[in-house]
Amino acid sequence: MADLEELYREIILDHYRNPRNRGELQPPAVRVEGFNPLCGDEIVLSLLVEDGTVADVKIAGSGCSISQSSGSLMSAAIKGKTVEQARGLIATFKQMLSLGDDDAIEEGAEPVPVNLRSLGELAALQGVVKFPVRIKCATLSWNTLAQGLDELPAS
Amino acid sequence: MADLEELYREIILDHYRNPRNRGELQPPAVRVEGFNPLCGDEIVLSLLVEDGTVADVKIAGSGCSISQSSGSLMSAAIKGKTVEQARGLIATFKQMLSLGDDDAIEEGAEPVPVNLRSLGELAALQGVVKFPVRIKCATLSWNTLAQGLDELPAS
Amino acid sequence: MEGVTEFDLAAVRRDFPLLSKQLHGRRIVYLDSGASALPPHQVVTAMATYQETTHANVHRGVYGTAEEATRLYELARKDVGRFLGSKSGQDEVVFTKNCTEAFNLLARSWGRANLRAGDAIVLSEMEHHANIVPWQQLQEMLGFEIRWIGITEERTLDLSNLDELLDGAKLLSITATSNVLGTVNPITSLAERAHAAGALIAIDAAQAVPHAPVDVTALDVDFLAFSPHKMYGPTGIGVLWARAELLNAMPPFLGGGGMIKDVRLDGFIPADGPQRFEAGTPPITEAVGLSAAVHYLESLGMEAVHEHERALTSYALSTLAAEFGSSISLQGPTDGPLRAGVLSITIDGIHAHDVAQILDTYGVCVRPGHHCAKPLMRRLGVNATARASFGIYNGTDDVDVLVEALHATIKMFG
Amino acid sequence: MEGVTEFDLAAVRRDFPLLSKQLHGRRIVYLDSGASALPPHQVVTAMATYQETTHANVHRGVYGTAEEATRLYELARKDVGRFLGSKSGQDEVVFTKNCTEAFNLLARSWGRANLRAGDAIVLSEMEHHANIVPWQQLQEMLGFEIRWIGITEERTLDLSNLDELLDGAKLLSITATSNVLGTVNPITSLAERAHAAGALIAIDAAQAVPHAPVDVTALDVDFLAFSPHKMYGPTGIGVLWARAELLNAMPPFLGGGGMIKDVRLDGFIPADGPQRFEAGTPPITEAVGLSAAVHYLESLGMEAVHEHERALTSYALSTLAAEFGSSISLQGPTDGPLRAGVLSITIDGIHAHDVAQILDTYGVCVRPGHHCAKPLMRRLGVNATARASFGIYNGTDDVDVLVEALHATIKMFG
Ligand SMILES: Cc1ncc(COP(=O)(O)O)c(C=O)c1O
Ligand SMILES: Cc1ncc(COP(=O)(O)O)c(C=O)c1O
Repeated sequence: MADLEELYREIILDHYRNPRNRGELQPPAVRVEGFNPLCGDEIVLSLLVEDGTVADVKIAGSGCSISQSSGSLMSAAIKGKTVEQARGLIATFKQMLSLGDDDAIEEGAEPVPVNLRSLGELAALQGVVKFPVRIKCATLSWNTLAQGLDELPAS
Repeated sequence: MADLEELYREIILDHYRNPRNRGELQPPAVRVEGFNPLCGDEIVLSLLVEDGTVADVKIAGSGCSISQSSGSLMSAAIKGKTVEQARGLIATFKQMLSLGDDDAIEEGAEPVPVNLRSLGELAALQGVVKFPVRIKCATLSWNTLAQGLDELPAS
Repeated sequence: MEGVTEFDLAAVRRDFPLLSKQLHGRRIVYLDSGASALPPHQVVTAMATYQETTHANVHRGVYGTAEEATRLYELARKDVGRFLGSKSGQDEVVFTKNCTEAFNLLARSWGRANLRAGDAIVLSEMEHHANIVPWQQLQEMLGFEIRWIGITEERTLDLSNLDELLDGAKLLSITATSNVLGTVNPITSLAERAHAAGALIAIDAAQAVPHAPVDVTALDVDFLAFSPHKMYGPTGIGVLWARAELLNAMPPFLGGGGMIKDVRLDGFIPADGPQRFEAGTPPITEAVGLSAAVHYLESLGMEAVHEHERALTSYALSTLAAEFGSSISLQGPTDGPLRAGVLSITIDGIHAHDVAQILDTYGVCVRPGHHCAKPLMRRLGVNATARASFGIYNGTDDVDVLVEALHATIKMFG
Repeated sequence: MEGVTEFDLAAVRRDFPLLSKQLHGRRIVYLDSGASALPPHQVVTAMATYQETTHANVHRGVYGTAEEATRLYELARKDVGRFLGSKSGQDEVVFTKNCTEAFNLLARSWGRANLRAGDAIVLSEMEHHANIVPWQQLQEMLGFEIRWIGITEERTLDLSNLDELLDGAKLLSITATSNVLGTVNPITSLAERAHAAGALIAIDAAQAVPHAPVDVTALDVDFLAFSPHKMYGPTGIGVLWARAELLNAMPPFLGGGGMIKDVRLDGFIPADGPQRFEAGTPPITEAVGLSAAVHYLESLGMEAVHEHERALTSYALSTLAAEFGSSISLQGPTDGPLRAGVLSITIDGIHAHDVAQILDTYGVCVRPGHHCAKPLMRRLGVNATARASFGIYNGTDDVDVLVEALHATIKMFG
């Protein structure tokens, strides 16, 4: 099935088998837990922001190949980025996954063009769009990141 | 409709329009209230038993022609009867109305022969059998009577 | 129901298979939509098709039919939200088992969390038991005060002391349309006055939603409950709509699978959103049927439905008055835009139960009894009425048969 | 389903319209009956026919269709009672919205009335959230103790300290069959020991009733709950069976119409019997569907159903072991008469979610996740399993496709 191969691209399986930035950071890093009650997937995100820049990030937790590879890909993508850039990435990533959303289709909204190139390797997760139930897996780490950024101590 | 004429026999309409033994008795008569939550019908039964015999009985309350005529017919039937005879009448009356019961039909039970003659005027209520929802109307006063007999002070 | 532009009664009737059946050899005249409406074939077919081609449990499966079942179930939330004018049905629509459970949920979740001894809520004397008993049960536990809006001789709400009643109250919970009187209450102004007094407002829209446009945003209400089976949908499902901010702050009601984030031996963490209130397998087939009912009513247009039933109600009120004068009474306000299609008939000397029984032989389906509004019945001083209530499939010919059957009833008992 | 004497799989399959559909171009292999079973056309048709020829609200109408609807609804109670071996279904069967509501009812009615701080109840670590969360919610209000029966390495109940756990307890509430492990618990002996200790026993028969004969009289249990949608019936309805003496003594749960004798402004008087627990319009169409499901299973014979699924389970357990050895694990007891057709699969290095996703492309429907049994999952040390569960329409050919698809899964992630 072509859709399945789109979902489980080699790069995703690679990040699932060999997750990047695995582990947890000590304080003053911010630690946030994300949780998908439907399937039990967990992401533990440790985020160290210095001078408005993601100085370090680690990912722990357990779950399916989509949630875990998404976390791994995310960690690689945001490391060294500014908080603003990270927020931009969250928005772009979510946009990529919401193109197939009922809301958009129903209301006849024009699909917002997403600059896939700006997503780099993250674009590999685009195949999830065809599997609505798995979108929550793909966005888990990103929602957790958004929460983590909100919880950063005011600098 | 033949069934409807069976239900609303002249004698029933007569007892509805001109209820017998209408009213309430003072203590030492026993007073019992019966209530059909489905339709709001009420029967208030006052029962005076002396030497094991129903010395006097009065019926108050309000409701449909079936519940009220059944009460009226009952009062006429039990007045002067012994408690034992009254209990027997309850059983016979209920038997008459339960012939069409699902239970009996389902389990292929033989219909118990009811001596309709022993019921006298009460047999007029037999037409109710064809109207399952109305059976509760017809039995309201009888269930109230049964309760009243149970509540009699031990003599 | 193809190509209906104006309200086309004959076309509507063709959608309701039960209307082509006979009752005691006569055309069935269904005047009991207030108790439960008939489902059109569109609803029946949607449910059967779902069961035969898609059924699976929702929310967890990843296989094709489970994804589709989940999509249809969540789509029903959006359909209902749109139908009610909610901005985000997916966050505001909770599926319960009926309208009654919706009020129990409201009382035991919002009520338990927000009411204390010394607090007060306001109900009206024309409420259905569904909007009375849950509050009385809660009152037993918490000891707050229940205040009652009375009823005028015109059978409308007595609002003369409303300011007093609302003073310090936390909630006004009130029916939009009385299921006994046909009184349509002035919800917009009640909402305004409740809010001005610092109270929230919940409306029982069981008798409103099927008969006229209802828009929670325009009405500016906080909670709304209704019963799909009264709006041509299936039994086994109910709806509580609540403003998202309020819903998000409410503690869980029933416990079990689906409403949790986590369960440990020593406790649980509840889920967010409408799911928090949907413990266990939800009414999936029923949600599909409800979607179909919403689409059906949308295709007719609720304005057109309302106009049709308004005209029919006017015809019925004037015809009954002309035919019977004072020999029958109708418990309800006189004709006008705030008069819904509910006719509560009482006839001196003939009990409602007997009226309904005789009407049945004419194929006429009306409901005798207290209509789950005993406090109202006491207020009216009657112990039962024979209630005829209209739906989209009723026409003046139905009223004419009703009149014929009522004449026969009076003759029989006269 | 005409003329089936022995268990005729091909004939059974023809009764299930969904099985003739394709999933991703392949024959659908439905292995998710533990979550929700498919309904046979007999159930779908019974519901549609009821909706199209009879529908009316129950319990109050006197017209023809309302009488018939009431009769059918009450008949469903008797059908369920008979199916469960109850002596008087009409007095002992309460219709809820699902199995979960049945446990909420039990907790908040019987539990509230009978449990105090200092009391204890006993659950097991293999319970579904439906039999955990309602007790935890009640515990928060009342503060009694919840004691837990543990689980052995063989994935059966650890009964070594049962006497201690039951000592002074008021209720043992326990699953008859685990929805994750397939463990069939020894209910007769548990009932005996609970009663000997002075406790009542409630059983969660959601995974038992669809698969083997269950007789409340023979088992001598006090309460039983199950879900019609798991036994080939509709969604939107659940069942609580309770011994009549117990049910009669229980206070009401949800409040509203139908469950009262009288309502006044200052309080209400509850109705008697099962109706006391059925507030509002009940799931009428769904009760009709449930009756049809009961008749369907009775026509197959529950002994035959059980034998069929037992043989299939044995085949599956031995085939999976032979094909995969230790490269996949099954969370559950070894084969035997107390092993039900639930296969909870875990594969090292491949998450259950991914397993299920790949199986789907082979037309195989299994469910990944914690199966609403998080305490059990923690005890097992896994965060999810891919669960294949059998129904009457499954055969060895389904197991063979499952094997093929599992091989492909392992290859893909290997
Ligand atoms: C053992 C067990 N108990 C209870 C339930 C809950 O059933 P329902 O979701 O129909 O309320 C289930 C089904 O998920 C189950 O498997
Ligand atoms: C005004 C009103 N509120 C609430 C209800 C209760 O609805 P349900 O029986 O579907 O719970 C009804 C219907 O009987 C009603 O007419």
